[in-house]
Amino acid sequence: MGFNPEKPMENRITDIGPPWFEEHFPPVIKENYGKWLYHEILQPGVLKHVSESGGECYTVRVGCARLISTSLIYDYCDIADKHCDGYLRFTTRNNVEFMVDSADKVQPLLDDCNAHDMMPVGGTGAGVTNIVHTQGWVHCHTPATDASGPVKAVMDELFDYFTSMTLPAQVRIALACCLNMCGAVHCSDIAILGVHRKPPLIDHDTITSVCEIPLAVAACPLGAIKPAKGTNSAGEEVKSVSVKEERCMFCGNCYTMCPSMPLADPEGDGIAILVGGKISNARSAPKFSKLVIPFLPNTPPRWTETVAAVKNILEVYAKDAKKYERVGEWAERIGWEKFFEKCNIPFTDKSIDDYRLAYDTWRTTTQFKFTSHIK
Amino acid sequence: MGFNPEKPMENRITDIGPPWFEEHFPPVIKENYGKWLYHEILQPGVLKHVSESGGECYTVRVGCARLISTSLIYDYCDIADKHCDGYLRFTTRNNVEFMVDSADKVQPLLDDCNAHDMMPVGGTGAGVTNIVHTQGWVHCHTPATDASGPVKAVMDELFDYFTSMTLPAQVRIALACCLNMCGAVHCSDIAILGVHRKPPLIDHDTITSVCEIPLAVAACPLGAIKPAKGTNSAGEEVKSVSVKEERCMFCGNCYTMCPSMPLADPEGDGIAILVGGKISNARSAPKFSKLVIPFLPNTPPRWTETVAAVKNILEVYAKDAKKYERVGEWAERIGWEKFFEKCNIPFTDKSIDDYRLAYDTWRTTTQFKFTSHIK
Amino acid sequence: MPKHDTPLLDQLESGPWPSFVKDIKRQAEKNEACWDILGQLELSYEDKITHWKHGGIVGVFGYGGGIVGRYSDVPKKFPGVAHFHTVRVNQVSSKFYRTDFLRQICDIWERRGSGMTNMHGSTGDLVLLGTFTEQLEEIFYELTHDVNVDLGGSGGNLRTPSCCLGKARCEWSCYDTQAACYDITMTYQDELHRPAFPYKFKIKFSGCPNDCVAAIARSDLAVIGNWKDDIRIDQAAVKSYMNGEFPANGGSHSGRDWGPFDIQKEVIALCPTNCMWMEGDELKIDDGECTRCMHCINVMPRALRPGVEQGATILIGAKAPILDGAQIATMIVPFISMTPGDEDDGTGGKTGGFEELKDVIEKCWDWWMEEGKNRERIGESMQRIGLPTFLQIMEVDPLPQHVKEPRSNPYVFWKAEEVPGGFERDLAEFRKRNPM
Amino acid sequence: MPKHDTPLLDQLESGPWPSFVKDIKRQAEKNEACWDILGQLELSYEDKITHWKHGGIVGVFGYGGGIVGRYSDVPKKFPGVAHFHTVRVNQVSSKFYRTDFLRQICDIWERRGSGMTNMHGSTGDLVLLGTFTEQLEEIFYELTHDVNVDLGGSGGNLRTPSCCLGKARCEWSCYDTQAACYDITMTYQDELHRPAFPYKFKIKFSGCPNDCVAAIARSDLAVIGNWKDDIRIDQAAVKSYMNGEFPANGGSHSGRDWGPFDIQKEVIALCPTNCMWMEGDELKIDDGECTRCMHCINVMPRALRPGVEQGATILIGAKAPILDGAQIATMIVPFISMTPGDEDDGTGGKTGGFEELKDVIEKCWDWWMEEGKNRERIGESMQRIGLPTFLQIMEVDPLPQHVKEPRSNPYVFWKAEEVPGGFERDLAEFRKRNPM
Ligand code: SRM
Ligand code: SRM
Ligand code: SRM
Ligand code: SRM
Ligand code: SF4
Ligand code: SF4
Ligand code: SF4
Ligand code: SF4
Ligand code: SF4
Ligand code: SF4
Ligand code: SF4
Ligand code: SF4
Repeated sequence: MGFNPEKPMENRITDIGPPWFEEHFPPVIKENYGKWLYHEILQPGVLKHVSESGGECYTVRVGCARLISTSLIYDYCDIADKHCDGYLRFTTRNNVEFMVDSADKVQPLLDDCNAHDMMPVGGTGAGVTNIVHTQGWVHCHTPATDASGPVKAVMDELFDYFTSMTLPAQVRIALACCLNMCGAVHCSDIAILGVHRKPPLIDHDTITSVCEIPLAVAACPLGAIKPAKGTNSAGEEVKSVSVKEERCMFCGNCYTMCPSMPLADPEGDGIAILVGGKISNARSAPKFSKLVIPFLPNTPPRWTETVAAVKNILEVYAKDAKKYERVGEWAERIGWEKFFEKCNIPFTDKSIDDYRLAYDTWRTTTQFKFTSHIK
Repeated sequence: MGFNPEKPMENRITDIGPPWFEEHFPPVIKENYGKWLYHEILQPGVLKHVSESGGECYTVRVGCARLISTSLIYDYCDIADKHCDGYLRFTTRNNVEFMVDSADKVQPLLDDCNAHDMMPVGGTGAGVTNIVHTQGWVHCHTPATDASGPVKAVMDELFDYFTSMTLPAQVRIALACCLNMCGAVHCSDIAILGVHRKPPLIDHDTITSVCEIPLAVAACPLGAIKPAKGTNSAGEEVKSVSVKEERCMFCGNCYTMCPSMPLADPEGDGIAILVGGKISNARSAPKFSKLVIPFLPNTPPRWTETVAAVKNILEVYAKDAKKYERVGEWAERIGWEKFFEKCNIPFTDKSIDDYRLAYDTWRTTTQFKFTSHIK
Repeated sequence: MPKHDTPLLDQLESGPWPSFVKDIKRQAEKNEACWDILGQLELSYEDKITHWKHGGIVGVFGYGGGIVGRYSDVPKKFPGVAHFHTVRVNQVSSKFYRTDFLRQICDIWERRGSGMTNMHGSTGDLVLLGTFTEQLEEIFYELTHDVNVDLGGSGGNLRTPSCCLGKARCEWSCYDTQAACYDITMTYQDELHRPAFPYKFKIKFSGCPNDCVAAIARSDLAVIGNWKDDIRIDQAAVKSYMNGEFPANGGSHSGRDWGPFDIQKEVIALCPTNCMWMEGDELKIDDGECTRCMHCINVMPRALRPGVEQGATILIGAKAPILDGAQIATMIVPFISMTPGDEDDGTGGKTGGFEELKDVIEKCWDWWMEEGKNRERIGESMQRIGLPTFLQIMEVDPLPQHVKEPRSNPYVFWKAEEVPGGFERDLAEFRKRNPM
Repeated sequence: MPKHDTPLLDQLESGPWPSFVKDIKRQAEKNEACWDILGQLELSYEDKITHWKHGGIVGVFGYGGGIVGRYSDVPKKFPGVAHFHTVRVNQVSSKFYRTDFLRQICDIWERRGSGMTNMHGSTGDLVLLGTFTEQLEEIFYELTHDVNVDLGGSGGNLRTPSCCLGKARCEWSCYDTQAACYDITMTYQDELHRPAFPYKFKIKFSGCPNDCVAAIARSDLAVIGNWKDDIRIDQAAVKSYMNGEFPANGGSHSGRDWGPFDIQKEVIALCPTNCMWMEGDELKIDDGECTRCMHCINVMPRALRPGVEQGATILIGAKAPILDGAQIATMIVPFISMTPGDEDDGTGGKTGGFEELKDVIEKCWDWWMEEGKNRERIGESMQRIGLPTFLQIMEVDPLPQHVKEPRSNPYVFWKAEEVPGGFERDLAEFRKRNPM
């Protein structure tokens, strides 16, 4: 007795929101809600939380590709049914967590996770956890790179850091496939960002019909777009726009507003690497990620250059930073000139801000370190 | 055989610049030039410099009002002739320095300085030295306050800090009588700044003749000035300008460009206090001064409110800061909320930046201290 | 068996990290469309460009959000993804799920969609990836009737709020993050489903300044747990840390030998405000100087705990860079109490609480809906009008805590009423005193 | 005897600090005009407003600067200051003076001016305050013929350069500040006297990063001494500091009991880069990490000295707030050598040195004179075009040292030639692959 297209409004239900969360709490969580005293990470991927009532919650965290099938979700559910009274959760970084209420239930749970080829246990503490990422070529219209592919490639390479806790601090990696930054890479220890490098094409054949010219013009933060006549492929003159190309910074906002102004291009598009962001307020205030590698090419399926760049930065950091020091805290302590030197990343003027608020990033002191950069 | 108005170009001398400095070096300076090994401040206002050749230079520094008469300069010269082989110098902060080449010459020199009622010895080390300042009502056309008067009033009150070295670090005070900041107060430990608070008057009687309207319009950084018709006192309509008053930030640039747009006003003008700037690169990078008291009235002849405000900040700092800590370094260590609390200065929205680059000064973290400000 | 050759994608089947390619292939056995997902993605891997068309306005009747339309630009090659719309399902707070609930959703999705999902979307929704227009109403009907779950947000409206674990499984949470997230979501269902805003508006709830849901970076309004009083110290436990009985930082660094725990080096010296010291073997904290950064608590969870006078700090304006550059949220309300309500909302949940928070949210919206420009995030509106004006609108007293430092430029905008005599001046008078 | 009552000003005669009022009154006995200075100033103290008219273009023939014109707006009341022009005399480097030189200037000034001066102006000139238009040529003639000194700068030209004490009486100077100041002043006499710039341009010379002439805050081009190699350490002297034989910081804190010298607390802990430590009783510095902030050297002048590979760092763009807000100078050239010349310049001085510096200055001016807008300081021009472009103009490689931190926004301006295939794209081709 489902949906009836004839009577779409018939006993229609709206505005019910999500279910009440308590119905989805495992018993151990419900019982000890608000009573937790402390936690301990027993081994990578395994957390123990102890409550004042003496209650214990053991959590097994498994990595997840985020782009997953219902079949895999059923597998998760099977494990949860078998070990966790039929409850599980997902983390804010898209890992899966299975919770049990006593120590002896942990090993059997781990065994089943390990028996499954898509349930790596880890992602806790001073390691690399899951990569927050986005849609890429799997679903979006504005990407400058894919999301799931690069993430898979990078995580394969960094896998040992997912299953261990050997770093100076947690390292949060994020990927966003365009400047819209759905992955919110703007505050990540290491950020992988899809970037366009060619100004929008203007499709005079369609622009008049599919775009509101004034909106397209208004879309450009730099006023690079002006209303202009254009000639379509039929040779007719049409109301269109022109783009002052040297003014374009490839933000893509015009395409978001006007489908006839695509930026994407196989050679133009690729990846930029930003580092040193953080979100927590621990020790230092939250920080933005900073652009250190302006461009790496898109090289599917394994994005070798990107993987190498991320790994290099991570490992130099791992060797050089102090305990508890996040990537950005490390870079600021040693000075950015030393960051570039130690990571052996060539410094280019692309890393020098020339947008709004730029002056605040210029160095206005004689304090600097002599590095290999200074000839 | 001087200047001949009939033949102004007759053996005219130009472009000779200043004299060669060596001719003005006292012998001890010339002999030990570049050979200095170290220095020591023997007592407030008395410096000893020792050179590798064993040569010694003893410097006695005396405070100076900067706005001084030739008569006083003659007095300086008399002392220099008597004690210093006829040489003296002025410091970058407008103090006078007498130099002798041996210890025994110091006391007689000091005696003569002390015997003179305009030659206070001091201004060295961790104290308050001379106040860099400007013209004010003595010579300038744009001031919002006087310079020499407030400086005299403040220095009278802080005199003990000029003749002693009891502060955590050197404290540099500067005064500028308008936002042009000829006193370069923008990087001072404590800055006294003359500020206007009323938009320019428009003198329709004179503007057409004495101003270039387009220049006046262009002068405004906020585009508050527009060309407009105005009616002069004779009732005639003239080419003039109009000012969008709510857009005005009282920078005075319009008056600089157009004499018919005066801002000065007895009630509107007064003094703002900024603190925490520094110039040296010692320890921390140079810093801008920050506006902590947006307005104090002009109260000639002794500017009581201003004097009290400066003294209060100085003494709270003196009590609370650590050795070597400049005012700005102290404020940043304790946090600005604590600065306002400890100095008992009411915080107003005037201290919140709303000009360019403002966002960079907003607090983007949960890290703050609870102070009396939070109800 | 495969409909298309995918030599490039096949290379992503190997390696230790879970392979979405393997996973999609497996699902393809149930959902034909998955072959076309792979086929079109392979084409993108060859072409190095997306093959999805721009936008596509689809949705369910009466809602302005919850569905993101998507069409292939090569539908003939890949008819299974000719339409590939996303359904955003409002996740359960903190993403706890009963398996039967998940199974129900999966059943629907295997019948009516591609069988592929995102668990979860970056905003927090349970994202069902890829279906046809004609399925949308059916899916919505089944979700609301059979699973009792609603759609999430998209477009110029309130986006699906989300929260950290909070008190459910964390010892540090200063308020009930799930309850707050739920209450706000339910209270503002209309704002969530029916776009009336200049642009998207996101709210995220973290229980403490560690901010595990990234609220400060990713939400227009961030509600972050905080406390007012003193950090609770268990001196006995401090000693246990010092003599190595308890692992530092909950064992998060156990993978490497960092040497024995050194409270001086690892805690006291790293305190950003230097407000900690040892007095004999007692750890002392000058709480008045503490900025509650969490570091010491993070390192010694068994010895230190947030104070008991708990609530939240509200920060506003975070966003990604489009257009004026990214913003981290600005601290606007230093502290509010966060009391859950206990009105039964009919659907089994409780609402009616968090008055102070709702008050802030509504002040903010009332103004922004009036004054915000089209596609202007509230953070951008704040920058446009300036923080002092925004504080007035929010009826918050200006505090030194609102800024990192006071302004360094002298450009104060005085108002006529603040200046004796106002702005009106008489030229004749002026010239009498100061002739030209 | 006084020409005017000055009850307000009279209150400034008391107090320990030298009183300019007392001083002016004394001078009035020689220069009548001084009574009118006091009279008009008293009126300003009553009215709380200046009584000087706007501007007034006066000068000496052939020069565009050096004189600042000034007229009273109440000349009838105070005829002695009806004209009150300033004469800016180019000070001697570091402001060392032979008394006979000063006396000569004073003689001229008592005869031809008010007898009042500023020793010195904020830019560094020896400022003669207040004379009449008809006196200007006379004064200029006598200054150049009898005293052999020239005028300083004003207006849109090179302003009178100035410098710190440097090697003349400071142990830390990394180059000859006086020689540099003199050479630049002489080399650019034309730029100094004949305005050809968009706006003023100031150059200041400090011998080390302590920056005693405030170059980094107050000059368009700041030349600040610096070194490349290791700080020189005299370990014996270090010990003497540690056991209290030598006063810390050259005795600058001797007025208060700060307790015995603690090298750990006062030096090592305050090193901004934490690159110092004690090895036994030896002080060690990891010079590669040192940013040459001067602190340790300042505190232990007898033990530590700048390295021997000395030169200067060039920073550009400092200015006061008008119009876009104040700027501290930006580091542009990390290190240049500073070699004085020894060409006799005819007037008894030496020029012809500092090649590298002149090269930088001229690159800067060539561009700014072309591209700088009217009344745009070079710092503002830099902000307008952006640092990367400015570095290209200056032919300086972009360095991480140029920034505090790399950009956080992703808005990179790529040039067509940097992108394979350039910006030209063919729509037909594009649509073949990605149909609309
Ligand atoms: C499960 C999760 C919350 C959730 O609702 O899902 C979570 C759970 C915990 N976090 Fe978190 N954090 C989670 C995302 C985050 C995020 C958000 C993000 O990464 O996008 C942050 C901010 C990241 C950043 O700063 O860039 C975050 C910053 C922290 C911190 C601060 C660490 C620091 O020094 O900056 C702590 C404290 C600590 O680890 O010492 C912390 C601590 C913890 C504790 C120990 C809290 C507790 O007592 O249980 C939890 C286990 C830690 C662990 O996994 O090692 N959590 N934590 C999230 C797990 C994500 C994952 O799958 O890996
Ligand atoms: C004479 C003078 C240079 C000149 O060419 O005239 C000078 C001379 C010395 N300065 Fe300076 N400084 C002079 C203006 C400055 C300025 C410029 C200014 O104030 O406008 C600064 C930058 C101020 C700022 O940072 O805001 C300045 C920042 C320093 C510092 C850095 C102190 C710090 O910790 O920030 C030192 C080092 C120290 O004092 O330990 C220093 C050190 C010195 C030494 C010790 C250098 C030496 O070895 O001889 C000299 C004596 C110090 C003293 O007077 O206590 N001098 N010094 C200037 C005296 C001005 C006056 O009459 O008081
Ligand atoms: C699905 C999702 C990415 C994902 O893979 O998870 C997503 C997908 C899109 N985002 Fe997003 N955003 C998603 C979370 C975010 C986040 C992260 C967050 O919410 O925490 C951000 C950064 C934080 C923020 O809001 O600023 C984000 C910032 C944007 C922006 C830039 C907005 C800005 O003001 O800077 C755009 C551009 C726009 O709105 O036109 C955008 C636009 C889009 C559009 C609608 C594309 C467009 O131009 O219209 C994407 C649809 C892709 C598709 O076809 O599925 N998306 N978007 C996320 C929503 C899933 C969910 O509901 O849970
Ligand atoms: C005389 C002097 C102040 C003093 O009492 O010492 C002075 C006096 C004037 N300055 Fe200045 N400036 C003087 C040093 C400065 C300094 C400090 C410095 O050079 O180190 C600054 C700040 C640094 C800088 O250059 O930015 C300074 C920044 C200004 C400005 C703002 C320029 C800007 O770009 O922000 C103006 C406004 C203008 O140029 O129109 C200005 C304008 C003026 C004018 C010409 C007034 C005007 O609007 O035209 C003043 C003439 C007053 C008079 O009647 O005597 N004066 N001026 C200083 C020059 C004496 C000398 O040659 O030694
Ligand atoms: S980051 Fe850009 S491309 Fe990626 S999902 Fe978001 S909007 Fe689409
Ligand atoms: S990409 Fe951005 S900058 Fe370039 S034209 Fe489009 S809107 Fe303007
Ligand atoms: S600060 Fe302003 S008022 Fe004072 S001298 Fe300079 S320009 Fe004149
Ligand atoms: S004072 Fe400044 S802001 Fe006001 S009108 Fe004049 S130029 Fe514009
Ligand atoms: S934000 Fe705080 S309360 Fe929430 S999960 Fe993280 S640590 Fe726990
Ligand atoms: S919470 Fe942070 S600031 Fe407060 S005492 Fe602990 S470490 Fe220090
Ligand atoms: S700047 Fe350096 S060299 Fe020059 S006087 Fe000051 S301390 Fe000495
Ligand atoms: S000069 Fe400064 S940075 Fe270098 S060692 Fe000394 S204190 Fe440290």
